[in-house]
Amino acid sequence: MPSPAAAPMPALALSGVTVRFGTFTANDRIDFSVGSGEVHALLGENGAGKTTLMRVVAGLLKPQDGTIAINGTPVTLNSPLDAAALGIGMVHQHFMLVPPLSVAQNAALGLPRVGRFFPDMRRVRADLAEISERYGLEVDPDAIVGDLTVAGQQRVEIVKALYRGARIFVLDEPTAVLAPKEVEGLFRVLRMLAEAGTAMVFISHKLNEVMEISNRVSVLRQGKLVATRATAETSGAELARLMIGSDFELPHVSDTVPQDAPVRLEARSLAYRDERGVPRLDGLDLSVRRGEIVGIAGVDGNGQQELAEVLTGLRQPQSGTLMIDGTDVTGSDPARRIGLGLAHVPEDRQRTGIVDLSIAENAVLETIDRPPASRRGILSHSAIRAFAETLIADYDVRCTGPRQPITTLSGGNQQKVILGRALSRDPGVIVAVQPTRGLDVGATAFVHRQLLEQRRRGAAIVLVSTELDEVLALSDRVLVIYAGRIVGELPRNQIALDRLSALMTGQAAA
Amino acid sequence: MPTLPMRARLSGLLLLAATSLVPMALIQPALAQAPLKAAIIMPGPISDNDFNAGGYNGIQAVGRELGIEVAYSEQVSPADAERVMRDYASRGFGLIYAHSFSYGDATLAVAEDFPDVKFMTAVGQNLTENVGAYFNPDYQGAYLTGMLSAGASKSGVIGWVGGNPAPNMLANFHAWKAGAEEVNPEIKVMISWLGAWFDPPKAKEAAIAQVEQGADVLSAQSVGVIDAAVEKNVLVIGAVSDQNHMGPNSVLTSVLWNLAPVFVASAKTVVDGTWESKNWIYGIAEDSISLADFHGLDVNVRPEVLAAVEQKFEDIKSGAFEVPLNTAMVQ
Amino acid sequence: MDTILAFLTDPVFVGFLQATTRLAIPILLAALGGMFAERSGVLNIGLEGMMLTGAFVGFVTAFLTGNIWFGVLMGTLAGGGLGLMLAFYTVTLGTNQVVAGIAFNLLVVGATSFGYRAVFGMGTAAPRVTSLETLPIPILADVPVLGPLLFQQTALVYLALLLVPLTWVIIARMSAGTAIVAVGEHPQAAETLGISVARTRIFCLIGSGLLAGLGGAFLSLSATGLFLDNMTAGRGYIALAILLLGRRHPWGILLAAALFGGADALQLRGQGLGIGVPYQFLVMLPYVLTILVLIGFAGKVRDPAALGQPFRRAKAE
Amino acid sequence: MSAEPVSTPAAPARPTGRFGDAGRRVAASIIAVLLALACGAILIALWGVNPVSAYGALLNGAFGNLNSIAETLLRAIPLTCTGLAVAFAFRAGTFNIGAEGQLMFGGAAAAAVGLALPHLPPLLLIPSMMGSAMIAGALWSLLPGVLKLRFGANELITTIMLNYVAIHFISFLLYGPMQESAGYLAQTDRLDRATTLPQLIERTRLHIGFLIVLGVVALSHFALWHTSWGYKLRVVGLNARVALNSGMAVTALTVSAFLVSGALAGLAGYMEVVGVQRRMIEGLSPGFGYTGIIVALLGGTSPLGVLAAAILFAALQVGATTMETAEGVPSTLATIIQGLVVLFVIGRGTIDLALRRRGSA
Repeated sequence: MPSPAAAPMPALALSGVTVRFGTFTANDRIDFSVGSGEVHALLGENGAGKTTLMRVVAGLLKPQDGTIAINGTPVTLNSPLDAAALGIGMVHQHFMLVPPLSVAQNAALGLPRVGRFFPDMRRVRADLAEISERYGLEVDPDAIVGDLTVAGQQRVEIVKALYRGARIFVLDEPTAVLAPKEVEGLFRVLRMLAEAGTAMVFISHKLNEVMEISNRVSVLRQGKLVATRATAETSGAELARLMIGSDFELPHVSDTVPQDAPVRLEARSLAYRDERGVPRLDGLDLSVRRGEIVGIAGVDGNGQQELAEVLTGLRQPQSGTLMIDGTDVTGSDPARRIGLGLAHVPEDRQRTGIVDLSIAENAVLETIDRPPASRRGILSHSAIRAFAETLIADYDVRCTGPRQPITTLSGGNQQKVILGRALSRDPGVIVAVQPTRGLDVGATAFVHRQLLEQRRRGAAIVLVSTELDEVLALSDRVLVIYAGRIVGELPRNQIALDRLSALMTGQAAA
Repeated sequence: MPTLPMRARLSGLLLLAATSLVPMALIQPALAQAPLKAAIIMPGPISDNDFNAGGYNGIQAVGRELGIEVAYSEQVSPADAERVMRDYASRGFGLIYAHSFSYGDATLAVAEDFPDVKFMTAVGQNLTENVGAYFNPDYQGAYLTGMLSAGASKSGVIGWVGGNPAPNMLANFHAWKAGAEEVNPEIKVMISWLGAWFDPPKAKEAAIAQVEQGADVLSAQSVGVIDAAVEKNVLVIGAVSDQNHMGPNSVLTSVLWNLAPVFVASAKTVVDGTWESKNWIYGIAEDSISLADFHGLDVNVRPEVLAAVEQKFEDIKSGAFEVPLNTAMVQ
Repeated sequence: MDTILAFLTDPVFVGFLQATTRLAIPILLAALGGMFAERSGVLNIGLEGMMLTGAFVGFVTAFLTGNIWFGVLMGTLAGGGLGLMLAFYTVTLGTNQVVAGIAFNLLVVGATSFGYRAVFGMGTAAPRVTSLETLPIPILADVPVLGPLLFQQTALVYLALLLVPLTWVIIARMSAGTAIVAVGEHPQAAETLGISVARTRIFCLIGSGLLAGLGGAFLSLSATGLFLDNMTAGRGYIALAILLLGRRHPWGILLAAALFGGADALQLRGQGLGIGVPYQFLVMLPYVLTILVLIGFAGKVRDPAALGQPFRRAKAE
Repeated sequence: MSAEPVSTPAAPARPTGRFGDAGRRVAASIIAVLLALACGAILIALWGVNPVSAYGALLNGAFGNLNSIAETLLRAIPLTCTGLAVAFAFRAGTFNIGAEGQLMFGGAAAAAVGLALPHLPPLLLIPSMMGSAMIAGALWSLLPGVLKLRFGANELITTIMLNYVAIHFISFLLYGPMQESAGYLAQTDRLDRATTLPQLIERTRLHIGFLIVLGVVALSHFALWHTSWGYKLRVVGLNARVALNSGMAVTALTVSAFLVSGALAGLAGYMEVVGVQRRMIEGLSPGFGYTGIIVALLGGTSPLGVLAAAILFAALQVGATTMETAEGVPSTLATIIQGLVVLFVIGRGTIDLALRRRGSA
């Protein structure tokens, strides 16, 4: 792969970096470099290997193969401290900031040079003020970090890294947490940093941002670096194609949903503001018919997670109504919705999908109060086991048996249990969020087949995913979510990638 | 663990009636003449310089004077009392002193199952063929020290600090108050409870509070009070043993308990085979209750009061005066 | 004006203020110790055991050497030693912090009782030492209210009171303090910035033990001059509540401890007055008051984010 | 591999629901007990007593004859109840350090009912006493539950503080309205024979309360592992978010755990009142509520394990008094051994740690 315009001595250079987890190769011989004053974007879908590569650079993960060089010198990164000492500054999505401390205290944390016992806070403050001013960063050194907005905290992360001598920045999806206006501010800062000679790795899956900020862009797909382009010489369409893969084909699904099929899930004017009062859903409408898959496409953080949680009852919207099969369920708890036939395939398996018990016990989480799992409150272990065995067989869960602790399974097999649990009760409405995140190709295909089978059976399915190919392959209709609103609807036979990209990135009206 | 260490003092109440009803126990010589072994169980630590120490000294005296094997168990909670006594009884101890009124029920239960073992209980509400009772009416002494306290008080306010309002505590307080009022009908008597048997720092604070509210003579019924008296430079009445060494300029006198006479006498009858179930009351008349030396601090007491106390002591001893027993709750 | 001054300098009121401080000090010290542990993310239920250790070792040392200040020192160090042991469990092994603390408390109750009998034998003569004497500070002692509260006390009280600003300086002004807060709030962040979470927490638990041990030594060497089995009587547990009430801040803890001590001093004086309330309700007063204030504050006090969670260091694989 | 903390949802010891662990846990517990006894042996030797004869006395006192076995089992009754109380709370992800106070309220309620309704036929009286004890314990435990759910007050702190309130309040009752008619001691009148539980073994104190407790253990085991309630309780304790996501009523389940926990502690109070004291007394519990925490942990927060741990601790406590009377070793040694048992159990990781160190060196 030619890498145009690369400086002769890149600030950071990776060559042949390979990371394997068991049989799965997360990073496959990656060559990547970034020069001083350059913004090099790393683009790819979730699971493409961006995070793994970032962790390598951060010193959190040691590659099995390949070398890392800084200013031409090969280095070994054993810990985040090594990375920091070599001038690598990380801006994580989840900030590494201590909320109750001030900006200055955060910046000076653990730094021997500000004073071993009594830190010279006056000097720290002065230095921070100077840095803030130089890069136009608007950071008050005395502010308590916890009181700042997310954007403000991100600026603190940048100032902190600069103060601690970072010359190479790795920004992990820095815009995912920002409002569009705030993104502009961030980009101004990044440009200033570039002018001052900082090297920057900009990790994102937002095409328009990448087009706007980067000098070069590298695309990762399934662990491989598929292309590196000078941003000026490429287009959003080309990058989208590279991300999704040229072998992408629309699946041939001949049947269509009859227009008179009954609506099973209907949401009207859903509005939800988070604890900070930021609108996350902004008058969202959605209806799904029997036997229909509606895909929600969108860039991460545009309200997908909130939508899923409002639909399943984990959050209550401030306004709007929600009906399942004609029954008003606005304000009701998850239990009632499950009773009405709603199934949820949650996004974050570990935190919201499984519990540290056996496979069998996880298989009946939602059906425990009903026969055959229990009768009049008494569990039937034989029925539970039988159910789990069927599930294991039907969903091809690779395990030693129903008694195996679920935490010892691979992610794909855990997902199969969750899927089996949700689908086996023949739900009328399915909310599937990122159902194939982190799964290998085989498991992904399996999940897709199952969803299509449910569609055939007559379920109404909401598929929320940031994986475009997944949405395109399965959906009868694709709704594009942007800033908490549905900004466009594309029937399956009219899906055009360019149009989709434009909608997703807020560049086009519906 | 914040448990309330349970200490209780003996009380011998409702005894006379019980004693007179009990028929003479059948005295049969023991079959195999194994030497007598005696044991005592106590609710608190023997190092309390107080109630439990008194019991410990008593059983040691039995061992010393009769030359028999003795044993003791300290810090026995009410939940454990019955088991520990059963343990002693089944291991051949022929005489067991249950040195807390919270052991009353337990004693009766064990005694029923071990008719050959003699039990001496500190609470004599029910005597049976093999359960007797002992009582040392320290309230007799408290009456005297109450007189002394009033006689020594310049402020006209005296204070009494105790753990929990157990009956012997109440008896002690009321007698002390009555004694004080005999000397000075106008006397003001303060009382404080700790809500715990052992909390020396708190006992000290309770005593200090009384001193600061005017009390200038204290009665120490809980560990820590004497320390307060020393610190605040007021007089204090000790209990159980001569506690003057804890405050040579403060401890006016102490109500001495000597359980040795009653323990030795009762044990002797068991050895002799003449033991009978009755209430053994050993008070001032039996030299079991007395007042410790003044160590020169009697100069603080008005001479006429000292003389009255001396007279009262003799009257109690001779039976001319009976100290009123009052265990009513005080608020 | 005169009447106000007369009241403020009335001996009963002055005594109440002095007693407030004396009753507050042991709890204050233990709570300050608990603050270091909790700020660094470790729940220290072992304060009770640390206090009891301090009371026991302090007393035994003072008795055997005849030097009360040496006793104070050894009691403090012994508390710190227990802190180190607790750190081994909760930090190095990552065991459940509550369970480890309770187990140590149980062990200490047994060990001090056993040790007392081992040192002094099975006798009835409870040994005593002469406890510290009140040492009024000239001029300052005569200031109304503040004088009796702060300046008519024993030297150990002054030391304890000095520890309040000292711990404040450590927590709020020193690098170590920010490191402790960082470890308790965001251990991963601290670790990436070169602060060892494990080492910080171990030091905090040792500090916790030192302070609680000093609090215990105060009980046996300043408040009284003796040791009795289980003489801390739950003050280490109360310190946990005081710590929460004081929002894990030195000045807040000082106020909360004063509130508790004040309530206790008040109820003892209320009993002396004979106000007709069953004494049990007076004895309850400090506890009920603490619960009520706690409810008022609950929700407003945010726990350190990592409190109670063992930390496993991120290592490059 | 990640920088995430090894976090479990709530603070309690992580109960696992796997039987595979049980064998290893039992083995580890036995090793821990042996190690603790070994440490105790050193102390006994330092005390100047032959550890073999001291432990002989301990063993004899705990299991030497029918009576000592009965005494051990009798002591295991309240420990099992409070151990179960703490275990249920653990399972639901909360701490109950308030079993001591709940026990006192249970005991007081049982005595009150027994004294108020002496003429009720035993078949009615016994269940109503037991029931009222459990209700009283449950109500007292509801207080920290409400404070936690309504005000977010940490139940660890409130249960500790409420223990003091309970103890002093019971003291008020026993010196006041509930005091025996003789008016002397801090205790109620003696309960009628009809109210107490029949003996299980002749000429010992072991009463059929032990069988009831065995039934409660079996019921607890059944409830925890064979009912949907127990299942949901475990899920809430392991991961409340998953529970919510799966449609479980998390708040109601948490409250139910508090109630069950308090009821079991109240049952311990009942057992002591009718089985041992035959009246309510001030010092009813020598710390059963606190020992229950340790018993629950040692028993792996599973009912059968709790029963085993309770019997072990009962044997230690009962045997220790014999050891004291027979060999002159202070019975506080039992407290030391109990503490050490727990520390060795939770210190299992030391071995892993040593192996890891060696491996990486």
